[in-house]
Amino acid sequence: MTSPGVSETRYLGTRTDPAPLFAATGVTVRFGGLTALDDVSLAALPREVHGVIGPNGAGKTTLFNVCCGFVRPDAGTLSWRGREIGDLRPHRLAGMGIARTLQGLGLFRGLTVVENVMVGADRFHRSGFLSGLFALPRSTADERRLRERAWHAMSEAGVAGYAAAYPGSLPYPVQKRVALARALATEPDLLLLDEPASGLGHDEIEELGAFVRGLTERMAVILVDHHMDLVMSACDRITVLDFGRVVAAGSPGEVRDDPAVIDAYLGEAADRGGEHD
Amino acid sequence: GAGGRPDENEGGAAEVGVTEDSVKVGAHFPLTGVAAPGYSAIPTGAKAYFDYVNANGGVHGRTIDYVFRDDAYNPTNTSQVVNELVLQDEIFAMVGGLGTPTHSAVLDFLNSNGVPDLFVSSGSLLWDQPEKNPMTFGWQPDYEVEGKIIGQYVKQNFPDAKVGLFLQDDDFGDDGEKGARAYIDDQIVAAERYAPGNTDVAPQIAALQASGADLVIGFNVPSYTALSQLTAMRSNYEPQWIYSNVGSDPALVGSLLGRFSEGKVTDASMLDGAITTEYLPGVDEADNPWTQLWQRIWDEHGGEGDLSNYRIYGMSQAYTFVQALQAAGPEPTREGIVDALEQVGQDLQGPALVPYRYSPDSHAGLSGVKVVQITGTTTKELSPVMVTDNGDAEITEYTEEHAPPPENGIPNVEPVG
Amino acid sequence: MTDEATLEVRDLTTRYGPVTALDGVNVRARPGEITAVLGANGAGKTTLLRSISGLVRGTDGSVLLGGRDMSRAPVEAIARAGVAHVPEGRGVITELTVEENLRLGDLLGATRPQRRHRLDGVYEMFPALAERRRQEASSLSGGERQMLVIGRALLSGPEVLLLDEPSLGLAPRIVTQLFGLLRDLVDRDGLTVLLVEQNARSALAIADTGFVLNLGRVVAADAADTLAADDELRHAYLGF
Amino acid sequence: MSAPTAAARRFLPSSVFGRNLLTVLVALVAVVLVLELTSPFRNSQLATMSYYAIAAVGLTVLTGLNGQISLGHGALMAVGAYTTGLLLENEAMPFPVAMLAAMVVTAVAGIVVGAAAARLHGPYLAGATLALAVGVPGIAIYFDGLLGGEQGLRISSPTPPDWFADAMYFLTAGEMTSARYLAYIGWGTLLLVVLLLANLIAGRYGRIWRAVRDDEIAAELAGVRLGRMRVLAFVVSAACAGLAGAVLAMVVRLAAPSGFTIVLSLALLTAVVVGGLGSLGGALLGSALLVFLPPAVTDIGTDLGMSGVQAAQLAPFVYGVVLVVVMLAAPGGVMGIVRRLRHAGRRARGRGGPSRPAAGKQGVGATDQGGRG
Amino acid sequence: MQQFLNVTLGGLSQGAIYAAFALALVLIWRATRIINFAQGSMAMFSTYIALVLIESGQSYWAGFAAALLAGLVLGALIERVVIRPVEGGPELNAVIVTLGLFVAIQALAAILFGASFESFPAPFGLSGFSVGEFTVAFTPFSAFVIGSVVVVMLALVALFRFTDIGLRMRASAFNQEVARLLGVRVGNMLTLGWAFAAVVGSLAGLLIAGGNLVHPAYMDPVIVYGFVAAVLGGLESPAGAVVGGLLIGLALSYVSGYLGSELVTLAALGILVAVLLVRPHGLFSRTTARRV
Ligand SMILES: Nc1ncnc2c1ncn2[C@@H]1O[C@H](COP(=O)(O)OP(=O)(O)OP(=O)(O)O)[C@@H](O)[C@H]1O
Ligand SMILES: Nc1ncnc2c1ncn2[C@@H]1O[C@H](COP(=O)(O)OP(=O)(O)OP(=O)(O)O)[C@@H](O)[C@H]1O
Ligand SMILES: [Mg+2]
Ligand SMILES: [Mg+2]
Repeated sequence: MTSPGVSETRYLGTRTDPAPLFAATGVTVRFGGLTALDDVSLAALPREVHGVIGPNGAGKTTLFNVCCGFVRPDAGTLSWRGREIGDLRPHRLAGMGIARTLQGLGLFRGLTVVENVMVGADRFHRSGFLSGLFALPRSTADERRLRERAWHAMSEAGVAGYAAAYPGSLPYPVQKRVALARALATEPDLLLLDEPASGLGHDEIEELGAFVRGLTERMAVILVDHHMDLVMSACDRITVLDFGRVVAAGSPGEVRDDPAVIDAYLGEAADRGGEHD
Repeated sequence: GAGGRPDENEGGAAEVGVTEDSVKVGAHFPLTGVAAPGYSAIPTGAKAYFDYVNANGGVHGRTIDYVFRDDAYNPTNTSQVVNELVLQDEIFAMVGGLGTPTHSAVLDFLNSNGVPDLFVSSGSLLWDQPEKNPMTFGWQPDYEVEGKIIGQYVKQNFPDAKVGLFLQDDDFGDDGEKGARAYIDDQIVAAERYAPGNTDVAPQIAALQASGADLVIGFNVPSYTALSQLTAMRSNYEPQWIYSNVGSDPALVGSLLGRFSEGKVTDASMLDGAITTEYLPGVDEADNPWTQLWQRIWDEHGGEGDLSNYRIYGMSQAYTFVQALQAAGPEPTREGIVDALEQVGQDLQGPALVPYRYSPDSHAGLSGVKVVQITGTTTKELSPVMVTDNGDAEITEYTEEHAPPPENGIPNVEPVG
Repeated sequence: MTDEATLEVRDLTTRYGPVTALDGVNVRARPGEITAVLGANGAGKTTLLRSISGLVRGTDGSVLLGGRDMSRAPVEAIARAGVAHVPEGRGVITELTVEENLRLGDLLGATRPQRRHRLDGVYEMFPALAERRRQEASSLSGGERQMLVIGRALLSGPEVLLLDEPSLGLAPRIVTQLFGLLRDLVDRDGLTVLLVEQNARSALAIADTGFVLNLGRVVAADAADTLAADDELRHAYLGF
Repeated sequence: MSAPTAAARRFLPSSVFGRNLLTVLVALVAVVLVLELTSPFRNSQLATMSYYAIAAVGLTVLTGLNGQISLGHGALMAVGAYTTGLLLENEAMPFPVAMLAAMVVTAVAGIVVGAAAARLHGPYLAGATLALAVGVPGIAIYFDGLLGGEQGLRISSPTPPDWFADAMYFLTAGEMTSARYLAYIGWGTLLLVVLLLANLIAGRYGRIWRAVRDDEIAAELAGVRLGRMRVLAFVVSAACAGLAGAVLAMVVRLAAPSGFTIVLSLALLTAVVVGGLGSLGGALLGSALLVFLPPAVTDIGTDLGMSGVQAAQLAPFVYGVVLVVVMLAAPGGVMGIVRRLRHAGRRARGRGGPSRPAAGKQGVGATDQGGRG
Repeated sequence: MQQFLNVTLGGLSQGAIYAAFALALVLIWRATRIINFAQGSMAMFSTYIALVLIESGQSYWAGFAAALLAGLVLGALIERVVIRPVEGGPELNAVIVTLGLFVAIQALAAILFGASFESFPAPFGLSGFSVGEFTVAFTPFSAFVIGSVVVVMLALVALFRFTDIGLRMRASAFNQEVARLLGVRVGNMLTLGWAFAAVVGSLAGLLIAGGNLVHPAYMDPVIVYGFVAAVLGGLESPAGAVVGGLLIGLALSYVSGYLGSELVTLAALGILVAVLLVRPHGLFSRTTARRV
């Protein structure tokens, strides 16, 4: 362990932690000579928003990629609901109950908004290829169900009014919400959000924060973002990465005042007062 | 007819494609694509001859309307093009459609629609099936007949030669090989095949050279004659070459290879000394009355370019068709022209050195060839004209004089019956 | 006044099909000043910058650079005239290496040693890039890419710098550092900067002047501190 | 943010199958009319068009909806054609059985090809499928004993059974020629294929295919098994190609290697793109162009007094030029124009439909995830 | 032994020709991200221009130079007139345009120059070198072919790796908008890319034609195997193109010589599939890029 103090805060913390929903333990990832993640551990508790912050290139997205099976860790394990996940493949995530948004948009340009979200709901399909081919009632009913699910997710994210539009023609914040709606349509138990606030204006970020908080009634969230206002207000706990290592972990308050974090990430207090505004 | 339908062919309507003053015939050729070089010249020859006949009064007062269409040597196109010829252009007969795979695509269609399918431009044995395909007739000597005559010639004149075969990998090569093996099976030390379209024959030539063959018989198309010569030159391989008639056209291949002298390669005629066969007088025989006739007609009615053996081939086919049409009488019918060919086909005299084998039992074309050697730009006779038939038939010498063309260049065949 | 502005936009109107993104915009940016462009999502900020650098054509109005009308000039000519545009996201050529991306920023007319020197300057500014100079840019993290684009824009020593949300995806410390650096450059070299930012507060903190776009129109233009002090404006358009 | 249910209902399908079936039935009536009213030659041209179109609609699903380029569909057609040829030898089997078998065999071939292709993108996929188009006919030459070598397999095409001829005569008083019968077989198959594909496209599979095309990573995160969906698209497309090959074999009466050259594969691709990528109607238009344009041009050339040889060269020349011009003038293909006109019409009527963004580059290079769309 | 040697040497010279063509494809791919299916037709056309000149009495080298120049002009012209509008559009549109050009140029050549075989001279000897008592199938002209290919490959490597213009060309190909913003005259770069590629293509056309027969479709097989070679090599890499070309040339020669020439096309398919299954981006591709 490179930073034992951190592990303590994590595991011997004062609160009585419920069993983690999802946990990464001792994850190490190397790209050639570069160690992007070095023995990183993190646990997402049910109904909590867990923030991951750190300087650019600290390994946050890489950590997400490990959690999603896009990157195979050189060492370390992942567990889901207390069971170790051996061979994680991205397409299995949705079925397990994990959803993720991408650090861009990742919307399907050639699909309407409702279709985009229906792809998210696709794991609930029940009819097979043949009923699709012959358009049997089974598949029609199935389509209707998917559409209804999509409709719910869209309403929740506030994009139902754009159902028939193509994403490319929508304002950027709306597109971001469509991406969110698509993730919600998989009805996840754990939602991984990679920079959901980037490019959003102040009001939208605030709205997003409230929205994310609202999600904790149903799911756990892991959130990566550089907007401190959002992270500090929305997260229950925060893990701070630097150069691929966990340098601090704890409640927002603890992390904010941690000198290591200020030094590596936040810089001089210039921009930290944001959330008090 | 069932369902209250009127019967077909009611009344004595005029024959399809025949009007008071014209007869329409058609053909398919590769005018574009890989096979176009060379072959696209054939219909221009036929057209020139038909124009000549038309300018001289036609046949039984009818001009011959000749339509040829491009199939790019692709059988699916052939099928479409022949549909067009038969159903839209409403031709009376098909004359000289070219190619084995291409023409086989339309064999059934033409026969089931009762369209005379005359003088297919291919030496395959497929065209001689009068039972199954009563309307189809071959024209040129088939490859087996040619192979037999070449085989016998080698047996007699190169009894000790180690023979290699250079074969196109289809019926052309197979039939030729079959004919040759009938005589020199024991002499053959290698049989190398090339896939048409693959222009790299170096491996085949290397294999022939390695087998020690000192005489190579090629059943290949002209471009592969040139390729085989060029490739052999690279490794200094100099066997006695024998090329089948199709691949040897000395005028074409000779001129092709000769030009390399500009890039300081060799002397003019690489093909000098190679042996081949002939059944038509070619452009090199300037004194031959037939060649003179073709030259005259080409000068008057031909388009761009010079007379070539391909054009002579087309003209000769056209000549044969005019004979058949004359034999079919003043009111030609599709049945009639087929009957006429079966009856008088064997006796037709024309540009070919040998007779046709047409009869009610045979739709096979010309019966033989003579063996010649290429010397410079012309050829030297090595054997008399030989004739035979498929299978076990003997090879015999054909002794009749080759008759010169009629004065006016137009045959005069009596109507049959 | 007019002569003083290196960059002037007059009555610029830009449409995307039926959408009017800019509607008769007038803007002026002076050398040695940072001009903040503020406004909510979809206000037309990006469109303004794209119209200036020629990526989209205004349907009406003109863009003057040092008094010269550039509104019909091709993009590359505008770039060669000294306008460096840091586009919103997407500015990295992912298939090229980091160093190749940077070299592209400085192709115009400098000598090799000069170029080497400037390159080293960028590496000093963003050490993360120096470590990855031979890596394909696609392997960079989001923030590293943003650094790369900014570094590349600064490399050739432009006269006018158009920054479209440069803080996007950057860690707070880097943003502070970047803005400090920007201030230095402007003060030292007399650079003209047009800075688009979502975070109006931090943008106004370093800007000299600013203006606010709403639905394609300029609704306010003034000195930065005046704008920051205008409560009504702040609540209506700037969200702080 | 609560959803008014009325608005929700607007997006629920009103029996896709019913709508598609109705369209196809109307088309069927049109087909009967056209076939009965046109000459045997036009019938045969239409029969030709039918097999191009069957293959093209399959290809447009693969390339347009799933984003996989194939320069090798001619090879898959060859598989169908040869299967049909072998099964129809000596009239051993009723032709619908042979067609079905051709479809199944080709679909199986599609699994193999699709599995190999699933990891390839852009030019690498193009190269592999090009090699497929060139390589597969070689099989027929290698096994010449079974497959007839260069000459190919001759196929006796089905003749109209009396009941069909009588029924059609009863309906239309038209004579049932062999060309017309083949055209019926071809168009019947085509309409069936179009109906089924339209079902697929409108449903879950069409959506997933397009999603995979647009963004593989996002699709994967949504639980889509990329490999499986890509292979499935290939199989569906191959099955169409197999049927097309079967129809071709019966219409041409031959399955020979020279009928399945690379030219065929490229022609299919051009038909699909010129018609409008991803659209079934576009594939039909493109196939029509393929069949009707060259002979028309040759005739014009002949009328202008060109020699037969030159007139023949004029056809490919004009065809090539048309391809270029269509792509320059209408990058969305013919259907792109239609869509634009319809869109403009709708806007003129003041309803303002959703606008579709211009299709972007497909699968070139890595996507820049750091950026914004 | 002699057979093996000759089959090998034959494969090498054939492979060098595929490599030359593959180099042109790689160049145009790196410069514009387009697979130019018309490359073969364009090369054929400029070869015919050389032939016309040579037939009218000019020297081989005059024809050679004219063909390269014609290629340059043709490439630039085609890019300006018909490729420009589809650049940056859907990838397939550019493919269809080049296919259209491929067909149209070939037909045009047939109309202008006739659709028959013509022989094309070679500047060097066409009979093989003698080694001891036998002659190997390696001619002075083969040496010229291989030499040219190596020179072109080195030139391309240098262009892309060391020069600014190579960098600008690649930037333009990858991202026109960004390249423009950096002051790159993207239009000129794309034109230049096509012009260069057409010169290399014409060179390939001349090398294939030398001491051989030409007709309007003579480049067709080369297009296929050249493309396969380029894909094998990874499309990005000039060295890859040369290795791919030689590999294909040799493999096909062995297959043709020892197994049967009808298997050649199948062998090409087999090799390509085998390589792509292991390396989906060709032999010389870099490690796969970061996806997320
Ligand atoms: N495939 C790869 N090859 C090489 N290096 C990589 C690869 N993927 C990531 N890296 C490197 O690993 C480090 C971590 O990247 P990551 O994307 O996880 O950072 P991040 O914390 O998300 O940063 P940001 O906040 O800027 O998005 C970076 O320095 C990046 O350059
Ligand atoms: N390519 C386009 N096609 C159609 N409309 C567009 C396009 N780009 C922008 N718009 C529209 O133009 C308006 C202005 O957009 P612009 O991107 O300039 O805003 P912005 O102020 O930069 O917003 P953001 O803060 O989200 O970056 C918006 O309504 C947007 O939807
Ligand atoms: Mg990141
Ligand atoms: Mg913007």
